[in-house]
Amino acid sequence: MAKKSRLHIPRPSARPGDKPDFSYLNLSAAGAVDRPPIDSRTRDIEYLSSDLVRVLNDDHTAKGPWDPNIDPGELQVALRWMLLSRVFDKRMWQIQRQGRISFYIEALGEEAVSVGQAMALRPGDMCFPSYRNQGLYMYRGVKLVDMMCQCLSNTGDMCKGRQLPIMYHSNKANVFSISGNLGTQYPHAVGWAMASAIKGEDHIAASWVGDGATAEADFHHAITFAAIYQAPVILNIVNNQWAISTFQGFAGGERRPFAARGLGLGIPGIRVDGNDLLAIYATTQWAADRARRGGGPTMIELVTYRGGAHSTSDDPSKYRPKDEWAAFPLGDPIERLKQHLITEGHWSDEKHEELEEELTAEVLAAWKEAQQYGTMTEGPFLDPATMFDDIYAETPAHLESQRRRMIEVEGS
Amino acid sequence: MAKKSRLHIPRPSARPGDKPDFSYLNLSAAGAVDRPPIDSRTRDIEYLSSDLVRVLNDDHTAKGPWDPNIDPGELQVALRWMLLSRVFDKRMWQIQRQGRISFYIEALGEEAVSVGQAMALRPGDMCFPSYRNQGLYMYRGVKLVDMMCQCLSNTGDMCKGRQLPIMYHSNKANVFSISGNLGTQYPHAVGWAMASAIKGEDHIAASWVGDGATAEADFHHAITFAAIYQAPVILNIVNNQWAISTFQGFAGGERRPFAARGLGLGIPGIRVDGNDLLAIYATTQWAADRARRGGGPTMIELVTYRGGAHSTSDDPSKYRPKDEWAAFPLGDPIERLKQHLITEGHWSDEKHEELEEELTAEVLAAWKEAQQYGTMTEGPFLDPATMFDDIYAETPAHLESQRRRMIEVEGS
Amino acid sequence: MPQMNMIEAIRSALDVVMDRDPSVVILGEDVGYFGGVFRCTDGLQRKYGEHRVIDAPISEGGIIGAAIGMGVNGLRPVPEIQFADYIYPGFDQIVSELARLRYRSCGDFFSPVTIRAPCGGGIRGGQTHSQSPEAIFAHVSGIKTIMPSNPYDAKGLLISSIESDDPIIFFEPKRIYNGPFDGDPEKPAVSWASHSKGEVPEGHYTVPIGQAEVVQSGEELTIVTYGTLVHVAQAAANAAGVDAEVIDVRSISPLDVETLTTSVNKTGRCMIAHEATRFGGFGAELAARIQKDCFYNLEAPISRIAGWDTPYPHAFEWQYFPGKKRMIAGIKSIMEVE
Amino acid sequence: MPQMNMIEAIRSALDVVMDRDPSVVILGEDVGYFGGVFRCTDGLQRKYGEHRVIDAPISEGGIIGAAIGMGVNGLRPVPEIQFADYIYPGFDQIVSELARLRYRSCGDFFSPVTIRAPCGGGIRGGQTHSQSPEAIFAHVSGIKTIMPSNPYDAKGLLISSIESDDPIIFFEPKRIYNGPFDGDPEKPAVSWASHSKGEVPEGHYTVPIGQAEVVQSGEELTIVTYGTLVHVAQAAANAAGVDAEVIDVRSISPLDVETLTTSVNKTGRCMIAHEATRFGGFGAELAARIQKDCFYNLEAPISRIAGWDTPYPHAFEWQYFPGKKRMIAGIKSIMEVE
Ligand SMILES: Cc1ncc(C[n+]2csc(CCOP(=O)(O)OP(=O)(O)O)c2C)c(N)n1
Ligand SMILES: Cc1ncc(C[n+]2csc(CCOP(=O)(O)OP(=O)(O)O)c2C)c(N)n1
Ligand SMILES: [Mg+2]
Ligand SMILES: [Mg+2]
Repeated sequence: MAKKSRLHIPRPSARPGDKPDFSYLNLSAAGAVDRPPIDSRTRDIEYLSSDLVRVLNDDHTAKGPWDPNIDPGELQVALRWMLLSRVFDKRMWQIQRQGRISFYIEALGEEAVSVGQAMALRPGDMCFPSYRNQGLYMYRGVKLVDMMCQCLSNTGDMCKGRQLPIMYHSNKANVFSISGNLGTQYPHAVGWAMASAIKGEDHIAASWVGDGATAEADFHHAITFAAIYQAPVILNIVNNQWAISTFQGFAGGERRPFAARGLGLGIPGIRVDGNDLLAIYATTQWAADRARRGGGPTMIELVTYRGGAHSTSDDPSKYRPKDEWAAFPLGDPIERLKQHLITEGHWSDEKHEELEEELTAEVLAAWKEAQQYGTMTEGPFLDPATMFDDIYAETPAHLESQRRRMIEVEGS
Repeated sequence: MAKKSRLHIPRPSARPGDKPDFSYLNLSAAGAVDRPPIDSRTRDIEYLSSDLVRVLNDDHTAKGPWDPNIDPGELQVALRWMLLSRVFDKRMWQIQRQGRISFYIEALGEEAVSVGQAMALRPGDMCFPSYRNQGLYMYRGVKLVDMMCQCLSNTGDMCKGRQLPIMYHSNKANVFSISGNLGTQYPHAVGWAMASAIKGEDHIAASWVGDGATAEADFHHAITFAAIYQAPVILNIVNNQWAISTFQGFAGGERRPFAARGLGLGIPGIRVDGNDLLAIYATTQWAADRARRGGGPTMIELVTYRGGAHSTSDDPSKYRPKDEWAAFPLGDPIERLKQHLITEGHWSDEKHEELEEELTAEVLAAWKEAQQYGTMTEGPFLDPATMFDDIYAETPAHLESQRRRMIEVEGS
Repeated sequence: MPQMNMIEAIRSALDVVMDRDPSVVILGEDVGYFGGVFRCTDGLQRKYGEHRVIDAPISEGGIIGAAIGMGVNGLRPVPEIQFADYIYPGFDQIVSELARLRYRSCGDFFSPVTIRAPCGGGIRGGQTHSQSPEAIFAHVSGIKTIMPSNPYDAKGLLISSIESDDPIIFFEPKRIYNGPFDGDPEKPAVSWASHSKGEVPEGHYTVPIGQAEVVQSGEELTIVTYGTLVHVAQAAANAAGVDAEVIDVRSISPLDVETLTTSVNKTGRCMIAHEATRFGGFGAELAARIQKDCFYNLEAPISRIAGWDTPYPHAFEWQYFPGKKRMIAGIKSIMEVE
Repeated sequence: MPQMNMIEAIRSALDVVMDRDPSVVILGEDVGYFGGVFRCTDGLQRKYGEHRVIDAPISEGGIIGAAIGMGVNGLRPVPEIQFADYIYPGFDQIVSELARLRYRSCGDFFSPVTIRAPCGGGIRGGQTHSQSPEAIFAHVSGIKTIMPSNPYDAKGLLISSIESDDPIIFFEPKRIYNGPFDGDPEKPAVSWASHSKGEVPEGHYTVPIGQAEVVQSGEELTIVTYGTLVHVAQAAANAAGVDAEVIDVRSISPLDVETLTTSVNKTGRCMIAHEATRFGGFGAELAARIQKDCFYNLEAPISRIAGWDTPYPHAFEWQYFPGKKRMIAGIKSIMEVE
């Protein structure tokens, strides 16, 4: 074969041993990006997909037209949820490392996404999350102990042992069931939103996929349907720079931001600082308003960084610099909100420490409670015979007979 | 259910009985659109995806920077191929109506697409066509009689009776095998182009899909891979306004031209008058040059009109005005090239009539010849036992035994 | 009772259900203004509006994915896939989502989607307009797969499917849309008026999912089949002069094992027939199950008559199609076994 | 001869073929710099460069679609699908394109793609990291489907597959990547060093496609199986004290019918075992075929031991998995038949 070639292979800016380099990220200053009216034409607001909407400034003040002017009390609540998500993750990660649950995925560094967006939605709006949106479930009222029981596959498991840890669901909280297959939830959200419009209701849908998952077919299906029917839906892309070992350039992020993916169909895109709770809240609210008033879909790219490993099965030191997160120019979402509140005089390091202790205790208490419903090694145990339930609305004869046979042979 | 609703339902501008209305088409004047250098950055040439590149003016002269200055002799050749495609289609349509072939698809009104683009490519470049690109096969040397034999499923059929009429293929001519499944050829073209780049070769690939087929997953797969690896490929969208009964708005064409679909991935798009052979040639050449020099993929939307029914199984009078084609502002590609040549003094009505007669005779002769290889009712007939060939490189035992059984029972 | 062909019966089912239940919506390619390439939805958009009979982009994955979301939001979507051969781009949504949603969320979420798709050959459709992929769906737990063989069942089963809270793949054998077919393409077409199941009530009724039907009883041989071949099998048994019991499976999954095994235990012989390729086809499941449950009564090996293990070739569809000749040969050879 | 586990054997196969043939390229999610989530391609990008071991976007349909185009342009692509459960988004490209290209163009075009995908459960992967979808692919004419059960076969069959001009789906039972497994999850893991087929030549060799292997000969019962269950079946037969002939199918399609029927005609009893759900599973094809060809020698109905007709539940994978207990019970009940 000839040597000559023009196949372009995307490369991350740094590999293990290299100095982290985020110069590829196009950053705007806090407050620098205009906030257009929600009835703007897509073509007039393309800048929103290439600039970066930021509110929290380096000096920790809130700046510019996107400042949502949230009440400090509410911001403390937001901080609480973010911290809870992190404390929860930390504990569950340890628990997995101790072999007490089989698998875990943390949202380290991305907590502002779920919390900020959940805050901007109404309870009747429906969320179609990815596996890194635990904050959504928490914010919307799913109890920690219930989430832990799910991870334990114990008698309190909402999934009755059928799903990998973290594959939560809650109809009551209007957060959908998480799938193992990437991106499949995106068209569901659009269909749900279409149904809402068909029924003449006021609810909107929101969905989340990772940068990597945008390459899946369902991403295309979703944006196509959303654009055609002008479905009231917010399509979020959580660009945390990595998809397991693969840099976001391999999802096509090299040439144009992910926020621009819907432009060709007339869907406006907003690129937002994914570690800036205020900016996230503000852009989500903008998109939600737009959807609710018949303006159709909006795509939001949340620029953030996957602070931890992909999952407990992953070792990122094999493919990226160990200190990459520390060098990420958008920092840590919790730290940033904390400093903002401190700067504004509504918070302090002491309060923060107290809160962390409180949440740690809350998580610990939940963990103690969860174990009462059983662990992987100690009872009470879920009845394996339930594995034949819920395949259909009513269990057909062949499954009943397999259930009997299972009980017979496995002696359950 | 409540009455209130915001589900947007696209509507064509006219239905049967209505006056045709193409005011939705954004037209540019011939010569009005700049021709940028091939190494332009995608963001600097976005206008190419919204304006309409046109060369042939209403006064039949060639205008502006995209005029490819093709030698009149070559243009006469192009005219010949377009006319041949139309004459061929007309005959085959009649033949189907007489029940002598089972099915047919014509390219009426879209002849400039295949011929203009084929002219701008090199023989070593590979084409991945849709089912409405018969002109590609013709231009690249596939004999009419071979195409007719394919439609007849006779002993001369390149497909040995396996495929519906019009599902041609030609490895020799570098035109791929046509699939029944819409859009599947798009990622093939990208993979082929990637292989060309991997091997360090100079060949590029081109593929064609309809406006309707852009909604398929493979469209997304193809543009994603093309953008990431900067594959040397031309991705054409033949926007003939209709997908069977469905207006292109249902493929998302209402808000932004199809040419813009790749912009979000950094793929430049060109919107071109699909009935203007000169503009088609020029834009294709531009894209081919760009690809060959390592500039990566280009998307071309060819704005045209499906002059006839979708296929012989379709009756368009049920869903669109009968006279819609006549009102199409970009006219008839053959008529326009003819008038251009006449205006420039290189052609005449008489010559045109002569040519048409000549081609009609050529097609008729081919039809006569084709029938010698058998018709649907008269021999020679293809041997049905061949249906067990080519499923694998070598026919495995179970298929050989089924072949024997088939011969036994069917008594072939 | 009115006469209907299968297209009319399907349209009538859709009409009846849409009329009763405002949550039923249709979406698919060309289904709205145009009424579908096979006219199954003709007139429904005019009657129920553009928000309930929705023209969709050419995107089977999107159609099914969006339908799932609609179902989760309280609608009962009935997507049409233009040809069964084009269901594959939606395969992941069917297998990984539609079939699994209730299970993985323990009933907290479910989506009552009924996917309609014309299947089967015999209309010179070539390999991409002729496939019968029921075996592939039969293997997927969490969905039910149906294939009616006549207008009466088509309407009754379609109503049952749409009203069911389970996701259903509803295959319509398009060769018999306009009339039953005895397997001989040379003979003039017959209309559904000639068939007792061409009589179809106007209003609401159901045919239960999960029940096979003995369409002809007999003592010497059981023929287990479904779709177009139900009619071919009856003609072949007649022509072969064999007193065959012909069973229309109707519900591929869940399967009515008892009706099948009762019959085979009685006759002692069993032939299975379907249009799809044999290898790994649904006939394999039927044979595997019947040999197990009827072993002591079987007087001959169970045989399968099916499409060859090739694609469905355009010009040789009648050589591919397991028609009367092949059926008769199969019947004879199974009856010859002592 | 060197010891290799299955991962090393697969990597060695890829290495050997890439070294001999510059047209072989690998593409897939995380396969390049990182070497694959199961490490099967570890080191290959360093050795053969970024143009031959290509990290791909998360787009199974795109990976397979692009691979087909590469194959048409003279390369031999070996795409990896990260888990067999994620092959469905590429299903249309496999069924409608890869499997059909040679046929529809009468050999004028073809694409020699080998799709590798880890399959099967037993690693606590839950329902979306545990599936065995071989039955679905077995039904598709035009592709071949392989599943090895040990390092030696894995390497030899993978080399055969990549060198073949036919498209191949190559399923790798990930439960036995690191060692054989007798079905008892409580017992300590065993390494391939303990198994004779853990000895794998460094260089080039092939194991032919389309040939089953008798891995243990016996007189009383034939157990037909493949993948992980080959080892479980041997352990179960041993534990049951039955002189069983255990056959590793290896090649799901094309199927080596003769090896199976010769054995069953000898033993008179047959048990089929696979991990996938039973209904419509590949065991159905095996049973249907064997009952036909061995009818007069069968002393008991053919039985199938398989995954239940449920998704693969995370916490109950060992209740789902057709392990030793169920196998032994199956063996006993088939041996009890007089
Ligand atoms: C259809 C499918 N293909 C592959 C996988 C395996 N997989 C799980 S997560 C993942 C990476 C996803 O990356 P991204 O979308 O960026 O989300 P993130 O993990 O960064 O939040 C991959 C490849 C899968 N789950 N589903
Ligand atoms: C996967 C798939 N879905 C549906 C069809 C049925 N079908 C054939 S052509 C067609 C319309 C295509 O329209 P467009 O892409 O605009 O091409 P045009 O016919 O206008 O050239 C449809 C829906 C198909 N062939 N393949
Ligand atoms: Mg990511
Ligand atoms: Mg079109």
